[in-house]
Amino acid sequence: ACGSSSTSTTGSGGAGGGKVGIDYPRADSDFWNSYIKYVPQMAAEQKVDLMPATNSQNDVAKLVSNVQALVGQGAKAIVMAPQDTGAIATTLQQLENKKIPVVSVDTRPDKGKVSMVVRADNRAYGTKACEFLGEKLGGKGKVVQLMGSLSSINGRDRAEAFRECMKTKFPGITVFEEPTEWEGSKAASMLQTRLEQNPDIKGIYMHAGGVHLAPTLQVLKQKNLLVPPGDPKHVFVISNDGIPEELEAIRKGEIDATVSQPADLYAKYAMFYAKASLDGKTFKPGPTDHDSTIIQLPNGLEDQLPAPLVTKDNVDDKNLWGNQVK
Amino acid sequence: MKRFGPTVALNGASIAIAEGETHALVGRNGAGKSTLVSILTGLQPADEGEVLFAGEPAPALADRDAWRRRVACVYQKSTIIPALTVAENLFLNRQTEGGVIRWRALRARARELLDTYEVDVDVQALAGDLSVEQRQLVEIARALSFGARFIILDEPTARLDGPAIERLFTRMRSLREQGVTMMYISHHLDEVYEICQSVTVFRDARHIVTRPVAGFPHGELVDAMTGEATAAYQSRARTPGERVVLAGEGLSLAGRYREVDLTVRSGEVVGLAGSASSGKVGLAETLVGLRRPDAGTVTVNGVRVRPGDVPSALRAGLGFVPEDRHHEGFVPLLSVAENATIPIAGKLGRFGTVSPSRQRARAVQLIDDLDIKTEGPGQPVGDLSGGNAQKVVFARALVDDPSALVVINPTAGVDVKAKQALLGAVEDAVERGAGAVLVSDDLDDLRVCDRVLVMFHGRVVKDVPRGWTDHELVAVMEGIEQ
Amino acid sequence: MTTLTASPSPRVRLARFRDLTLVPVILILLVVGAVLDPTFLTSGNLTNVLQQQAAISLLVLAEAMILIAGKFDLSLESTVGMAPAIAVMLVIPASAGGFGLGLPGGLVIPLCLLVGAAIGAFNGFLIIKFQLSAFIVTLAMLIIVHGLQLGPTQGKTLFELPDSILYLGSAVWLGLPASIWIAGVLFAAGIAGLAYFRIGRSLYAIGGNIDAARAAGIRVDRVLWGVFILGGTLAALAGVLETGRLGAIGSNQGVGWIFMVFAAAVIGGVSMDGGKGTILGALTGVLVIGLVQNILTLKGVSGFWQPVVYGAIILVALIISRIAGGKAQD
Amino acid sequence: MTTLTASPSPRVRLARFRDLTLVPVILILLVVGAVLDPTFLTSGNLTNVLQQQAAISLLVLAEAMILIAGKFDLSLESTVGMAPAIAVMLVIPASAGGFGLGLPGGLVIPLCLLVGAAIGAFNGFLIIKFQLSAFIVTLAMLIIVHGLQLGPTQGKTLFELPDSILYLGSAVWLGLPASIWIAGVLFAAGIAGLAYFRIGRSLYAIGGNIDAARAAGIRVDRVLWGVFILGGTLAALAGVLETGRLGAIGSNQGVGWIFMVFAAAVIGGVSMDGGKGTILGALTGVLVIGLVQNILTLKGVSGFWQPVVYGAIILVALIISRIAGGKAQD
Ligand SMILES: Nc1ncnc2c1ncn2[C@@H]1O[C@H](COP(=O)(O)OP(=O)(O)OP(=O)(O)O)[C@@H](O)[C@H]1O
Ligand SMILES: Nc1ncnc2c1ncn2[C@@H]1O[C@H](COP(=O)(O)OP(=O)(O)OP(=O)(O)O)[C@@H](O)[C@H]1O
Ligand SMILES: [Mg+2]
Ligand SMILES: [Mg+2]
Repeated sequence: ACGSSSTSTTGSGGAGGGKVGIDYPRADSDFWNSYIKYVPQMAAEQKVDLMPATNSQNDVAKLVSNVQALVGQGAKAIVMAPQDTGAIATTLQQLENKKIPVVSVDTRPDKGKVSMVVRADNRAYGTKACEFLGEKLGGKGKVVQLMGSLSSINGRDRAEAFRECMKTKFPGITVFEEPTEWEGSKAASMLQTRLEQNPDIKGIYMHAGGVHLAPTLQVLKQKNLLVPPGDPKHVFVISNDGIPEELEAIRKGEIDATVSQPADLYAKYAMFYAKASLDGKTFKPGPTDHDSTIIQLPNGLEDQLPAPLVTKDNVDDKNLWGNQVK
Repeated sequence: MKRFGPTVALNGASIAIAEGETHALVGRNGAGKSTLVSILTGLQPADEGEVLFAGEPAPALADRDAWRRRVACVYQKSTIIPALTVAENLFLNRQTEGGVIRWRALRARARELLDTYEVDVDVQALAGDLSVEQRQLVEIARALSFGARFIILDEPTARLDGPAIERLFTRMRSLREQGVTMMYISHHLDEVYEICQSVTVFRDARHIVTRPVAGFPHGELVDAMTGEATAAYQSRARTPGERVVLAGEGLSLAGRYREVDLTVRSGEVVGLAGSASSGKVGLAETLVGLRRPDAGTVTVNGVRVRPGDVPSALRAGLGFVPEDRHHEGFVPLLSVAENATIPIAGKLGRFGTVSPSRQRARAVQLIDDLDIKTEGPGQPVGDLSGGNAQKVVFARALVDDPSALVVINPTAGVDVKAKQALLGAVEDAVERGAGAVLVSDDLDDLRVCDRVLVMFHGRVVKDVPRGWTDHELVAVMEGIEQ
Repeated sequence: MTTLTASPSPRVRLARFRDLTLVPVILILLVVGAVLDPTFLTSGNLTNVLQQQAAISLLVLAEAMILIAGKFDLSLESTVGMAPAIAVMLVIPASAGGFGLGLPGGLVIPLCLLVGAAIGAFNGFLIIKFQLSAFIVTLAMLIIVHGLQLGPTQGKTLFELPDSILYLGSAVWLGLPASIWIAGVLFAAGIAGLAYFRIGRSLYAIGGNIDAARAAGIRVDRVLWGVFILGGTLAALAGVLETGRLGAIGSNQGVGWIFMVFAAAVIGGVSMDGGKGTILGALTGVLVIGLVQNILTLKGVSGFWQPVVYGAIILVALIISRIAGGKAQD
Repeated sequence: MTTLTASPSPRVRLARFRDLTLVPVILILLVVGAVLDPTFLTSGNLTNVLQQQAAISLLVLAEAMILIAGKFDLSLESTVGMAPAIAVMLVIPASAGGFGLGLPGGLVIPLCLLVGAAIGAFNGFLIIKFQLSAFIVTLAMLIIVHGLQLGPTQGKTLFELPDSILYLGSAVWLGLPASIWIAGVLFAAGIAGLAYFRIGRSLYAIGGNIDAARAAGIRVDRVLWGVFILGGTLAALAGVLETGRLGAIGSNQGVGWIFMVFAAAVIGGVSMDGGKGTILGALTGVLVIGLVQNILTLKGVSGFWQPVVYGAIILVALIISRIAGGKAQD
């Protein structure tokens, strides 16, 4: 259960009241688009007075000006997803001075007060993927890691965790890292080149199913490597995000697993904590009523939502967000 | 009638050219001659009035092919495309009747065409690598090659030297014998007398007179152009001083000129003459710092200037007029005042500022001195007529009261009266104590010189004192007589 | 008469090879690549390089023609994603993210090319009829066209594509990917068209001196408009090839390509000022860029330092082509 | 001789206001903004707009000068992130992600400006001494300079910054953010410098006709080099302001700005062909872009459709400035 006590903050517009401003980080990835679709739905369910959303298009400078505009228009709480976790510090400071609570979704700002961070642990994604591939490959062979943008914290967390886990737990596995900048075109070219150089690659970890899934399948198909798991030519593929297409690919046996990043829960608990902070509720570290744990950060709290590993066994689970859209 | 914004370029002007004649069109700079040419060749529509060819109305403006069958033209502004070869420029947009271009055949045709006009240019060379004269010859050859029965030549000789002009005239005579009609525009009135049968004079955008050339006295023609009684230019006599204001010693530049020495005293005008490729322009450009010599030194006012460095030459007291005003002469978008005062920008205000009022005042004075026709000192030079733009370049050369003046082809494309003004400006400066070097293909210009250095194949072959005849000088320039 | 003091022939002969100044760079890259990695010189790897460059090479072809004609088109990169996306949405059912018009799936490629041509026509309209700056018009169009993909797709990747649009980018003809054949044929057509046909030569005339071109009877506006339309169409075709290669249309397909396109064209000798350069030269530029990327991938250079190596190689190629070409660049 | 039917003054007087063709656009935007959202015309919001545009406006200032001189610099955008990042790494301890050189924190701004100047000097060196194409040199430098930030920082955000680099971007002087004052003063200096100073006027001469400028005794190479160095320095200063505003240096600070910089300069009347335009005009371009962004944000236009609206407004501004300016653009 959430430890809730009522120590109301001053100047936040009083209990139960106040508009919530929200900024979306980008509109060019499937995961975020699902999130964008869930937000108004969840806001309506929880009766949050949501302002028209802004979109910072993966540009922290835009995020800063968007937040200024939202505050100017009377937002009493802000939900954001700063993809650049450092450069938001000044803005958080200003918001704190104005006593405007901030919920940060998906990323954990390095500095500056946040009332709650809603995210799944991106390092855990990398570790889960590593463990999955390591076991399937029996601790030896070659794998490719299709990385996202190196300038994004989530991309870096996944990459580092994957790399470290491989080094410590499966030292027999060689890892090739491809900096794809979240671009399908680069991913296809790099994977194709790497398979040419090392035809014995047996595993692939994709950082983002939305951009990496189709190109990877296309390259594997071209190389005649798109075969069922039993076949010795099979290449094990684990994805990240859990969009419907990934689940479909798992059903068809084209890929083997994905780490489902819960877009619905992100939206739900973003709204929940925004409203809670307006209502003056506060929370304490510890397990929650929704299978997650709140941990203490130097600059706030973080609710670490569960990110399930999806394989052929649980792909039809109704609770997966990827099975709920359409 | 043709207007450009507030400027009326043609005002009820008309011209009728009889079949088979060579008809001259003369007038001062900006009289509207080139504007008429662009209307007659279908590049621009007239605001009012119409064009008739042999009594029939002209084709629609969009039908360029029909226009080109009726009239061919050497425009005043270059229509050469520098990045293409000579051969392709000659047959631009008619490389083939249709289908694939056969380059070898095209080159052969180009070679043949140039041979008939005795133009010694490699047809495979890029047109941009040609000298100004060669480019002009290519344009002429192209215009004549269309087989049109009517040909317009807008100042074709402004960039040609004596022998090339002679060859052009031979060609024009034989075309006329074949019944080709021509309209000929030039500021050299003696050429008009030599080649044309009748002449039309434009002034201030209006038609003034059309008369047969025979029995039209030279003086009256000039008066008709200028609208007032104009005396022929009289060069003035003077005694050169002792002070050497400009000297070149042992100058050599590979492929252009070799071992040239030259001294210019204060109060002296030294001419530089020579046929094409004699190296005279190259030498003059070295004196002003536009080129860096392989060997030798240049001294201005006793100061040895850094080779190939224009600013240091200007600082030492030099002023110059470059060969091609469009290339090195002026910045078209900037005003008359600004163009004229660039070299003295540092003296027009304190702490690196340029005071607009002082700049304007200086420019107004120069506009008066040189009689520049402009809307005012604020007008962009790009909007001026050719002769007036040339005067602005002169103004820039004179703005800092130079003690040494180098002018290269100063009167190319400039009308009679402007020519007098420009030569007068050179002489005025010399009378104020400057020394001048005057490079020209036009023998008339060289008459103001106290002595003429003749160059041949990159060497100074003779120092001819005042009092020469055309014949004598040409003989030296052609290398016939030493 | 003018006499030329030096014999002109060596100069002219050199000029003919000016298109090929990058050939030594390509040779160096081949040698370096072979030394660094044994896979590099295998036919499989080189085929991959060509296939990876096929789509972008069509943009380079288009941009080279537009640059030679003295204009500019930045919006090509957005067309690569937007034209196939819109075409696909016109044919797939609403449930798969389409408009639900129910047009037959076979129409998707013609529709896509049509969309590309329409974008080119609109660019040409603004630039030629309104006499607006080509750079800034096509910059605005770059943004708008990309928005016209984001808006209808709501930023989503289109996964359910008709087979017809996937075919060209993934088929193999006579042992080589179809996209290589297509790019090869189009480049051959471009090289021949710009070297041996009046319409192609008129691009040089227009880019070299537009007034002179007009005086010579070239229908300047019509030719320029045609080039913009052709450019848009080629970009749409590049989009088809890329879609087939990737198997889906992401919302940033083509985004960021235009810089590479310019880099390829310019190091290949096409002038930003118009009137200069050849399609063959542009092709060598594409190859240099493709080989550099391939070598960097094979060597697994750290993603953080890749841009530095990459940019430095472009600079070196530029310097080599400057020295070999002998002329100052604009 | 020219006969003047009309008095010449209207022409000249119009020319003087050609810099201000965007003023009607700005007025329309102010009215539209006020109608659409009550917050818009508040002094707080307008101050925000100015503060948000302060850093990018310095790039526009730099680019306008470079364009007027007839050159091009794309690499400015990478300098915005790289110069402060490197400067900061030189002073902070290794534990905070620095190089661990232990230089005093007060040096960070001078170091940053120095890095910017060095990048400009290197650009100038390649472009002027090697006579390479400015577009492509600075394109390569855009990539390299960004890589020189990614490499040392390993793509990480630097957030432990010395106070000195944060001050300018976050301080408030006399009720207005310091960055607005700084940008204002620099623009005033730029306007005066290009209108009333010899060195500024020489930029127009160089951009208008470089050979004529040389022949008139202007030290063209030196001036151009100076402009590139100044441009790099201004970009570094923009980086300082941006760093102060954001409180950290992200690995993509400045990335993607250059398109907006060109858009602002060109709709403000600066010609891509050199020799034309004013700093005041460029400033109006910045304001238009800032206001458009602000209105789109206030109205919460969907992120998917924003680019379309935005690009369309740039096009309209372009058309207005074309009609008001009266001349064909290049
Ligand atoms: N495109 C144009 N825009 C504005 N004014 C122009 C334009 N073309 C010509 N003019 C003006 O029209 C007038 C006539 O110019 P035109 O070129 O016909 O003179 P011209 O008789 O050929 O002179 P020149 O002997 O110098 O060649 C001049 O005042 C000139 O400034
Ligand atoms: N840019 C150039 N590059 C190479 N050679 C050149 C160049 N310009 C001129 N030349 C050659 O240099 C020689 C001397 O040229 P220069 O221009 O000095 O002669 P000139 O006496 O001025 O001739 P003209 O009277 O025809 O102008 C000629 O052979 C000419 O072809
Ligand atoms: Mg004329
Ligand atoms: Mg010459």
